[in-house]
Amino acid sequence: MSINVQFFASLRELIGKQQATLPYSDGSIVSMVWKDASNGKTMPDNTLCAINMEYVKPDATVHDGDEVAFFPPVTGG
Amino acid sequence: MSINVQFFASLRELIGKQQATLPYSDGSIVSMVWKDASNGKTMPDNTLCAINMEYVKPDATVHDGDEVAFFPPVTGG
Amino acid sequence: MPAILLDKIFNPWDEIQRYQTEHLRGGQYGATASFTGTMRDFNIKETVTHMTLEHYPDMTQHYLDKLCKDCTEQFELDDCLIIHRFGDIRPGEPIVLTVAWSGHRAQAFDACRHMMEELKSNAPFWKKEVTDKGERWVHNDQHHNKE
Amino acid sequence: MPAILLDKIFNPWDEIQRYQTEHLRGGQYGATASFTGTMRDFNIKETVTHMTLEHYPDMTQHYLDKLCKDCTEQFELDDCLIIHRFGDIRPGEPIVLTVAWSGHRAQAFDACRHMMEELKSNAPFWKKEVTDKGERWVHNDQHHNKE
Repeated sequence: MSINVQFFASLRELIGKQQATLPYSDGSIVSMVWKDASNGKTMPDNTLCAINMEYVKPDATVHDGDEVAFFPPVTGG
Repeated sequence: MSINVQFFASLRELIGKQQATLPYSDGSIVSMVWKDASNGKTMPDNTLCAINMEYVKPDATVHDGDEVAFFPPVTGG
Repeated sequence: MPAILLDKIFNPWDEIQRYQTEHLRGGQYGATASFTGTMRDFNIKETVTHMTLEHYPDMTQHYLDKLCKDCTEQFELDDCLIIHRFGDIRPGEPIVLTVAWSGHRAQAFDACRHMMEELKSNAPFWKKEVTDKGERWVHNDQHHNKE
Repeated sequence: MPAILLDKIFNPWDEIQRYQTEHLRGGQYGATASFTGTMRDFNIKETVTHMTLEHYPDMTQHYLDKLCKDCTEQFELDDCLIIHRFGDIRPGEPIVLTVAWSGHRAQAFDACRHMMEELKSNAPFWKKEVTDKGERWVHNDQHHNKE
Protein backbone atom coordinates (compact mmCIF):
# COMPACT_ATOMS: atom_id res chain seq x y z
CA MET A 1 0.00 0.00 0.00
CA SER A 2 2.25 2.82 -1.26
CA ILE A 3 2.65 5.60 -3.81
CA ASN A 4 5.85 6.44 -5.66
CA VAL A 5 6.36 10.20 -6.03
CA GLN A 6 8.79 11.78 -8.51
CA PHE A 7 9.98 15.38 -8.79
CA PHE A 8 11.77 16.75 -11.83
CA ALA A 9 13.90 19.75 -12.79
CA SER A 10 13.33 22.89 -10.68
CA LEU A 11 10.74 21.09 -8.51
CA ARG A 12 13.30 18.41 -7.69
CA GLU A 13 15.57 21.20 -6.49
CA LEU A 14 12.75 23.00 -4.65
CA ILE A 15 11.72 19.87 -2.77
CA GLY A 16 15.28 18.72 -2.32
CA LYS A 17 14.66 15.19 -3.53
CA GLN A 18 13.98 13.27 -6.72
CA GLN A 19 11.82 10.57 -5.25
CA ALA A 20 9.63 9.75 -2.27
CA THR A 21 7.54 6.77 -1.23
CA LEU A 22 4.31 7.57 0.60
CA PRO A 23 1.82 5.27 2.25
CA TYR A 24 -1.38 5.02 0.20
CA SER A 25 -4.51 6.53 1.77
CA ASP A 26 -7.92 5.74 0.37
CA GLY A 27 -9.47 8.61 -1.62
CA SER A 28 -6.20 10.48 -1.98
CA ILE A 29 -5.87 13.04 -4.79
CA VAL A 30 -2.77 14.43 -6.51
CA SER A 31 -2.66 17.73 -4.61
CA MET A 32 -2.71 15.80 -1.31
CA VAL A 33 0.19 13.70 -2.48
CA TRP A 34 2.12 16.92 -3.21
CA LYS A 35 1.37 18.24 0.25
CA ASP A 36 2.54 15.08 1.97
CA ALA A 37 5.64 14.61 -0.16
CA SER A 38 6.73 18.26 -0.06
CA ASN A 39 6.39 18.78 3.68
CA GLY A 40 3.57 21.26 3.09
CA LYS A 41 5.31 23.50 0.54
CA THR A 42 3.00 25.50 -1.76
CA MET A 43 2.71 23.95 -5.23
CA PRO A 44 4.00 26.49 -7.81
CA ASP A 45 1.17 27.74 -10.05
CA ASN A 46 2.43 26.24 -13.29
CA THR A 47 3.23 22.79 -11.87
CA LEU A 48 2.37 19.85 -14.14
CA CYS A 49 1.17 16.57 -12.66
CA ALA A 50 1.18 13.04 -14.04
CA ILE A 51 -0.08 9.68 -12.80
CA ASN A 52 1.56 6.64 -14.35
CA MET A 53 3.08 8.71 -17.21
CA GLU A 54 -0.18 10.46 -18.17
CA TYR A 55 -0.93 14.13 -17.50
CA VAL A 56 -3.66 14.70 -14.89
CA LYS A 57 -5.19 17.64 -12.98
CA PRO A 58 -4.25 18.19 -9.32
CA ASP A 59 -7.69 16.89 -8.27
CA ALA A 60 -7.24 13.51 -9.97
CA THR A 61 -7.69 10.46 -7.76
CA VAL A 62 -4.60 8.44 -6.88
CA HIS A 63 -4.67 4.64 -6.58
CA ASP A 64 -2.47 2.27 -4.65
CA GLY A 65 0.82 1.60 -6.44
CA ASP A 66 0.57 4.70 -8.69
CA GLU A 67 3.58 6.73 -9.73
CA VAL A 68 2.76 10.40 -9.22
CA ALA A 69 5.08 12.97 -10.82
CA PHE A 70 5.43 16.75 -10.45
CA PHE A 71 7.37 18.97 -12.80
CA PRO A 72 7.57 22.53 -14.18
CA PRO A 73 6.49 23.55 -17.73
CA VAL A 74 8.46 21.58 -20.28
CA THR A 75 11.20 23.15 -22.41
CA GLY A 76 12.27 20.41 -24.79
CA GLY A 77 12.44 20.36 -28.57
CA MET B 1 13.43 43.72 -85.51
CA SER B 2 12.33 40.25 -84.43
CA ILE B 3 10.65 38.21 -81.70
CA ASN B 4 11.83 34.83 -80.48
CA VAL B 5 8.90 32.47 -79.78
CA GLN B 6 9.21 29.28 -77.68
CA PHE B 7 6.74 26.43 -77.22
CA PHE B 8 7.03 23.82 -74.46
CA ALA B 9 5.66 20.40 -73.60
CA SER B 10 2.24 19.58 -75.15
CA LEU B 11 2.14 22.96 -76.94
CA ARG B 12 5.45 22.20 -78.62
CA GLU B 13 3.88 19.00 -79.90
CA LEU B 14 0.62 20.76 -80.87
CA ILE B 15 2.43 23.43 -82.88
CA GLY B 16 5.00 21.00 -84.18
CA LYS B 17 7.99 23.15 -83.31
CA GLN B 18 10.00 24.32 -80.30
CA GLN B 19 10.98 27.70 -81.61
CA ALA B 20 10.03 30.34 -84.15
CA THR B 21 11.40 33.74 -85.08
CA LEU B 22 8.82 36.33 -86.11
CA PRO B 23 9.28 39.83 -87.44
CA TYR B 24 8.43 42.43 -84.81
CA SER B 25 5.34 44.56 -85.50
CA ASP B 26 4.69 47.72 -83.54
CA GLY B 27 1.91 47.36 -80.93
CA SER B 28 1.93 43.57 -81.05
CA ILE B 29 0.48 41.69 -78.07
CA VAL B 30 1.11 38.12 -76.88
CA SER B 31 -2.08 36.61 -78.34
CA MET B 32 -1.15 38.04 -81.78
CA VAL B 33 2.28 36.44 -81.49
CA TRP B 34 0.57 33.10 -80.77
CA LYS B 35 -1.65 33.50 -83.84
CA ASP B 36 1.25 34.28 -86.13
CA ALA B 37 3.57 31.59 -84.75
CA SER B 38 0.91 28.85 -84.65
CA ASN B 39 -0.47 29.36 -88.15
CA GLY B 40 -3.79 30.46 -86.71
CA LYS B 41 -4.38 27.53 -84.32
CA THR B 42 -6.69 28.24 -81.37
CA MET B 43 -4.78 28.83 -78.12
CA PRO B 44 -5.80 26.16 -75.56
CA ASP B 45 -7.74 27.68 -72.65
CA ASN B 46 -5.19 26.94 -69.96
CA THR B 47 -2.13 28.16 -71.92
CA LEU B 48 0.45 30.07 -69.89
CA CYS B 49 2.39 32.92 -71.48
CA ALA B 50 5.72 34.51 -70.57
CA ILE B 51 7.74 37.41 -71.92
CA ASN B 52 11.45 37.33 -71.13
CA MET B 53 10.97 34.65 -68.41
CA GLU B 54 8.15 36.46 -66.59
CA TYR B 55 4.50 35.35 -66.64
CA VAL B 56 2.19 37.72 -68.55
CA LYS B 57 -1.42 37.80 -69.73
CA PRO B 58 -2.24 37.19 -73.41
CA ASP B 59 -2.94 40.90 -73.87
CA ALA B 60 0.53 41.99 -72.69
CA THR B 61 2.46 44.18 -75.14
CA VAL B 62 5.47 42.64 -76.87
CA HIS B 63 8.62 44.62 -77.61
CA ASP B 64 11.29 44.17 -80.24
CA GLY B 65 13.77 41.47 -79.26
CA ASP B 66 11.48 39.85 -76.65
CA GLU B 67 11.37 36.12 -76.02
CA VAL B 68 7.72 35.06 -75.89
CA ALA B 69 6.93 31.59 -74.52
CA PHE B 70 3.77 29.46 -74.49
CA PHE B 71 3.26 26.38 -72.35
CA PRO B 72 0.60 24.26 -70.61
CA PRO B 73 -0.06 24.25 -66.82
CA VAL B 74 3.10 23.24 -64.99
CA THR B 75 3.46 19.84 -63.31
CA GLY B 76 6.82 19.98 -61.53
CA GLY B 77 7.70 19.41 -57.91
CA MET C 1 20.42 30.38 -51.26
CA PRO C 2 20.94 28.53 -54.50
CA ALA C 3 18.41 26.86 -56.79
CA ILE C 4 20.03 23.95 -58.57
CA LEU C 5 18.68 22.17 -61.65
CA LEU C 6 20.05 18.65 -62.00
CA ASP C 7 19.77 16.05 -64.75
CA LYS C 8 21.10 13.24 -62.54
CA ILE C 9 19.88 11.37 -59.47
CA PHE C 10 20.80 13.09 -56.19
CA ASN C 11 20.76 12.17 -52.52
CA PRO C 12 18.81 14.87 -50.67
CA TRP C 13 20.35 14.11 -47.27
CA ASP C 14 23.90 14.28 -48.56
CA GLU C 15 23.08 17.53 -50.36
CA ILE C 16 21.63 19.16 -47.23
CA GLN C 17 24.61 18.06 -45.22
CA ARG C 18 27.11 19.28 -47.77
CA TYR C 19 25.39 22.62 -48.21
CA GLN C 20 25.17 23.13 -44.46
CA THR C 21 28.82 22.31 -43.93
CA GLU C 22 29.99 24.59 -46.72
CA HIS C 23 27.67 27.56 -46.24
CA LEU C 24 26.34 27.73 -42.68
CA ARG C 25 28.02 28.03 -39.32
CA GLY C 26 27.16 25.35 -36.78
CA GLY C 27 25.45 27.40 -34.07
CA GLN C 28 23.92 29.97 -36.43
CA TYR C 29 20.56 28.42 -37.25
CA GLY C 30 18.22 26.79 -34.74
CA ALA C 31 15.67 25.35 -37.15
CA THR C 32 16.02 23.40 -40.38
CA ALA C 33 12.93 22.29 -42.29
CA SER C 34 13.23 20.13 -45.40
CA PHE C 35 10.90 18.60 -47.95
CA THR C 36 11.77 15.88 -50.45
CA GLY C 37 9.43 14.84 -53.23
CA THR C 38 10.08 11.38 -54.63
CA MET C 39 8.64 9.60 -57.67
CA ARG C 40 6.29 6.89 -56.42
CA ASP C 41 5.93 3.50 -58.09
CA PHE C 42 2.42 3.42 -56.74
CA ASN C 43 -0.60 4.42 -58.84
CA ILE C 44 1.51 4.12 -61.92
CA LYS C 45 0.43 1.58 -64.47
CA GLU C 46 2.96 -1.16 -64.71
CA THR C 47 3.95 -0.28 -68.22
CA VAL C 48 5.36 3.10 -67.12
CA THR C 49 9.11 2.74 -67.03
CA HIS C 50 10.05 6.29 -66.12
CA MET C 51 9.09 9.96 -66.31
CA THR C 52 10.69 12.69 -68.37
CA LEU C 53 10.65 16.13 -66.84
CA GLU C 54 10.83 18.91 -69.42
CA HIS C 55 11.65 22.45 -68.36
CA TYR C 56 12.29 25.90 -69.81
CA PRO C 57 15.88 26.19 -68.68
CA ASP C 58 16.39 29.96 -68.41
CA MET C 59 12.94 30.70 -67.02
CA THR C 60 12.97 27.78 -64.59
CA GLN C 61 16.33 28.85 -63.19
CA HIS C 62 15.19 32.48 -63.05
CA TYR C 63 11.95 31.52 -61.31
CA LEU C 64 13.61 29.32 -58.70
CA ASP C 65 16.41 31.84 -58.03
CA LYS C 66 13.79 34.51 -57.40
CA LEU C 67 11.78 32.14 -55.20
CA CYS C 68 14.85 31.48 -53.00
CA LYS C 69 15.65 35.18 -52.77
CA ASP C 70 12.06 36.19 -51.97
CA CYS C 71 11.64 33.43 -49.35
CA THR C 72 14.89 34.35 -47.64
CA GLU C 73 13.64 37.92 -47.25
CA GLN C 74 10.01 37.18 -46.50
CA PHE C 75 10.71 34.55 -43.85
CA GLU C 76 13.99 36.09 -42.61
CA LEU C 77 15.87 32.86 -43.28
CA ASP C 78 19.52 32.25 -42.63
CA ASP C 79 19.59 30.36 -45.92
CA CYS C 80 17.57 28.12 -48.21
CA LEU C 81 18.19 25.54 -50.90
CA ILE C 82 16.15 24.16 -53.79
CA ILE C 83 17.24 21.22 -55.92
CA HIS C 84 15.02 20.07 -58.79
CA ARG C 85 15.57 17.32 -61.32
CA PHE C 86 14.91 17.48 -65.02
CA GLY C 87 15.26 14.82 -67.72
CA ASP C 88 14.59 11.13 -67.04
CA ILE C 89 13.44 10.10 -63.56
CA ARG C 90 12.75 6.57 -62.34
CA PRO C 91 10.37 5.41 -59.57
CA GLY C 92 11.95 5.83 -56.14
CA GLU C 93 14.16 8.71 -57.24
CA PRO C 94 13.96 12.16 -55.61
CA ILE C 95 12.47 14.85 -57.86
CA VAL C 96 12.68 17.93 -55.67
CA LEU C 97 14.24 19.13 -52.40
CA THR C 98 13.45 22.35 -50.55
CA VAL C 99 15.29 23.32 -47.35
CA ALA C 100 14.95 26.38 -45.09
CA TRP C 101 17.37 27.32 -42.30
CA SER C 102 16.10 29.82 -39.75
CA GLY C 103 16.43 30.95 -36.17
CA HIS C 104 12.80 30.01 -35.55
CA ARG C 105 10.84 26.89 -36.34
CA ALA C 106 7.68 28.65 -37.61
CA GLN C 107 9.63 30.50 -40.28
CA ALA C 108 11.57 27.39 -41.30
CA PHE C 109 8.35 25.35 -41.69
CA ASP C 110 6.46 28.15 -43.44
CA ALA C 111 9.28 28.91 -45.85
CA CYS C 112 9.92 25.27 -46.72
CA ARG C 113 6.26 24.72 -47.51
CA HIS C 114 5.89 28.02 -49.36
CA MET C 115 8.79 27.06 -51.64
CA MET C 116 7.08 23.77 -52.50
CA GLU C 117 3.64 25.31 -53.10
CA GLU C 118 5.01 28.10 -55.28
CA LEU C 119 7.23 25.75 -57.20
CA LYS C 120 4.41 23.30 -57.90
CA SER C 121 2.10 26.11 -59.04
CA ASN C 122 4.48 28.16 -61.12
CA ALA C 123 7.88 26.67 -61.90
CA PRO C 124 8.01 25.75 -65.61
CA PHE C 125 8.34 21.97 -65.46
CA TRP C 126 6.23 19.39 -67.32
CA LYS C 127 6.12 15.68 -66.57
CA LYS C 128 5.67 13.09 -69.26
CA GLU C 129 5.22 9.39 -68.56
CA VAL C 130 7.18 7.05 -70.73
CA THR C 131 5.64 3.62 -71.29
CA ASP C 132 6.63 0.75 -73.54
CA LYS C 133 3.74 1.76 -75.84
CA GLY C 134 4.59 5.47 -76.00
CA GLU C 135 4.50 8.66 -73.99
CA ARG C 136 1.82 10.85 -72.36
CA TRP C 137 1.81 14.20 -70.58
CA VAL C 138 0.91 14.19 -66.90
CA HIS C 139 -1.93 16.53 -65.93
CA ASN C 140 -2.36 18.39 -62.67
CA ASP C 141 -5.12 16.06 -61.53
CA GLN C 142 -2.91 12.97 -61.77
CA HIS C 143 -1.05 11.78 -58.73
CA HIS C 144 2.16 10.11 -59.69
CA ASN C 145 4.43 11.53 -57.10
CA LYS C 146 4.07 13.40 -53.85
CA GLU C 147 0.85 15.07 -54.93
CA MET D 1 7.59 4.79 -36.33
CA PRO D 2 10.08 4.89 -33.51
CA ALA D 3 10.82 7.61 -30.98
CA ILE D 4 14.45 7.45 -29.94
CA LEU D 5 15.98 9.12 -26.89
CA LEU D 6 19.72 9.65 -27.27
CA ASP D 7 22.40 10.85 -24.87
CA LYS D 8 24.96 11.39 -27.63
CA ILE D 9 25.36 13.73 -30.58
CA PHE D 10 23.62 12.49 -33.73
CA ASN D 11 23.64 13.42 -37.39
CA PRO D 12 20.01 13.97 -38.45
CA TRP D 13 20.67 13.44 -42.17
CA ASP D 14 22.46 10.16 -41.63
CA GLU D 15 19.67 9.00 -39.33
CA ILE D 16 16.94 9.84 -41.86
CA GLN D 17 18.86 8.06 -44.57
CA ARG D 18 19.52 5.01 -42.47
CA TYR D 19 15.93 4.75 -41.28
CA GLN D 20 14.60 5.14 -44.81
CA THR D 21 16.92 2.49 -46.17
CA GLU D 22 16.10 0.01 -43.42
CA HIS D 23 12.35 0.59 -43.05
CA LEU D 24 10.86 2.08 -46.21
CA ARG D 25 10.69 0.89 -49.79
CA GLY D 26 12.07 3.29 -52.42
CA GLY D 27 8.95 4.06 -54.44
CA GLN D 28 6.50 3.79 -51.52
CA TYR D 29 6.41 7.36 -50.21
CA GLY D 30 6.18 10.48 -52.35
CA ALA D 31 6.73 13.09 -49.67
CA THR D 32 9.25 13.37 -46.84
CA ALA D 33 9.16 16.35 -44.46
CA SER D 34 11.79 16.80 -41.78
CA PHE D 35 12.54 19.25 -39.00
CA THR D 36 15.80 19.54 -37.10
CA GLY D 37 16.17 21.73 -34.02
CA THR D 38 19.74 22.74 -33.22
CA MET D 39 21.24 24.49 -30.21
CA ARG D 40 22.19 28.00 -31.25
CA ASP D 41 25.28 29.81 -29.97
CA PHE D 42 23.39 33.00 -30.59
CA ASN D 43 21.53 34.83 -27.80
CA ILE D 44 23.48 32.80 -25.29
CA LYS D 45 25.68 34.72 -22.94
CA GLU D 46 29.28 33.87 -23.57
CA THR D 47 29.71 32.18 -20.26
CA VAL D 48 27.25 29.41 -21.17
CA THR D 49 29.29 26.38 -22.08
CA HIS D 50 26.48 23.89 -22.70
CA MET D 51 22.94 22.87 -21.87
CA THR D 52 21.76 19.91 -19.87
CA LEU D 53 18.47 18.40 -20.94
CA GLU D 54 16.72 16.55 -18.12
CA HIS D 55 13.85 14.21 -18.89
CA TYR D 56 11.48 11.77 -17.19
CA PRO D 57 12.70 8.68 -19.00
CA ASP D 58 9.64 6.40 -18.92
CA MET D 59 7.08 9.15 -19.44
CA THR D 60 9.10 10.88 -22.16
CA GLN D 61 9.46 7.62 -24.07
CA HIS D 62 5.79 6.82 -23.54
CA TYR D 63 4.72 10.28 -24.68
CA LEU D 64 6.85 10.27 -27.83
CA ASP D 65 5.85 6.70 -28.76
CA LYS D 66 2.21 7.68 -28.50
CA LEU D 67 2.83 10.86 -30.50
CA CYS D 68 4.38 8.81 -33.34
CA LYS D 69 1.54 6.32 -33.30
CA ASP D 70 -1.18 8.99 -33.21
CA CYS D 71 0.45 11.03 -35.99
CA THR D 72 0.82 8.01 -38.23
CA GLU D 73 -2.91 7.34 -37.90
CA GLN D 74 -4.14 10.92 -37.96
CA PHE D 75 -2.10 11.95 -41.00
CA GLU D 76 -2.12 8.51 -42.70
CA LEU D 77 1.66 8.42 -42.83
CA ASP D 78 3.77 5.66 -44.30
CA ASP D 79 6.08 6.16 -41.35
CA CYS D 80 7.55 8.74 -38.98
CA LEU D 81 10.62 9.17 -36.82
CA ILE D 82 11.45 11.25 -33.75
CA ILE D 83 14.92 11.51 -32.27
CA HIS D 84 15.48 13.65 -29.17
CA ARG D 85 18.62 14.26 -27.16
CA PHE D 86 18.95 14.29 -23.41
CA GLY D 87 21.95 14.98 -21.20
CA ASP D 88 24.66 17.48 -22.15
CA ILE D 89 24.29 19.40 -25.41
CA ARG D 90 26.74 21.90 -26.88
CA PRO D 91 26.04 24.85 -29.22
CA GLY D 92 25.70 23.70 -32.83
CA GLU D 93 24.49 20.24 -31.87
CA PRO D 94 21.10 18.88 -32.99
CA ILE D 95 18.55 18.55 -30.18
CA VAL D 96 15.56 17.11 -31.98
CA LEU D 97 14.59 15.56 -35.31
CA THR D 98 11.05 14.88 -36.56
CA VAL D 99 10.42 13.19 -39.92
CA ALA D 100 7.17 12.24 -41.68
CA TRP D 101 6.91 10.03 -44.77
CA SER D 102 3.64 10.17 -46.68
CA GLY D 103 2.08 9.76 -50.09
CA HIS D 104 1.06 13.42 -50.05
CA ARG D 105 2.97 16.55 -49.26
CA ALA D 106 0.26 18.24 -47.17
CA GLN D 107 0.13 15.31 -44.76
CA ALA D 108 3.92 15.10 -44.55
CA PHE D 109 4.25 18.81 -43.75
CA ASP D 110 1.31 18.83 -41.31
CA ALA D 111 2.50 15.74 -39.45
CA CYS D 112 6.11 16.90 -39.17
CA ARG D 113 5.01 20.23 -37.73
CA HIS D 114 2.39 18.67 -35.46
CA MET D 115 5.05 16.38 -33.96
CA MET D 116 7.24 19.40 -33.17
CA GLU D 117 4.45 21.51 -31.69
CA GLU D 118 3.14 18.67 -29.51
CA LEU D 119 6.60 17.71 -28.40
CA LYS D 120 7.52 21.28 -27.44
CA SER D 121 4.27 21.72 -25.52
CA ASN D 122 4.08 18.40 -23.73
CA ALA D 123 7.11 16.13 -23.86
CA PRO D 124 8.74 16.04 -20.40
CA PHE D 125 12.12 17.66 -21.08
CA TRP D 126 13.71 20.52 -19.15
CA LYS D 127 16.67 22.57 -20.31
CA LYS D 128 19.26 23.91 -17.93
CA GLU D 129 22.07 26.23 -18.96
CA VAL D 130 25.46 25.46 -17.54
CA THR D 131 27.80 28.43 -17.12
CA ASP D 132 31.19 28.75 -15.50
CA LYS D 133 29.44 30.43 -12.56
CA GLY D 134 26.70 27.84 -12.10
CA GLU D 135 23.50 26.59 -13.63
CA ARG D 136 20.04 27.98 -14.40
CA TRP D 137 16.79 26.52 -15.72
CA VAL D 138 15.59 27.73 -19.10
CA HIS D 139 12.05 29.11 -19.16
CA ASN D 140 9.56 28.94 -22.00
CA ASP D 141 10.02 32.61 -22.83
CA GLN D 142 13.76 32.22 -23.44
CA HIS D 143 14.96 31.61 -26.95
CA HIS D 144 18.11 29.59 -26.89
CA ASN D 145 17.40 27.25 -29.69
CA LYS D 146 14.93 27.00 -32.56
CA GLU D 147 12.22 28.82 -30.68
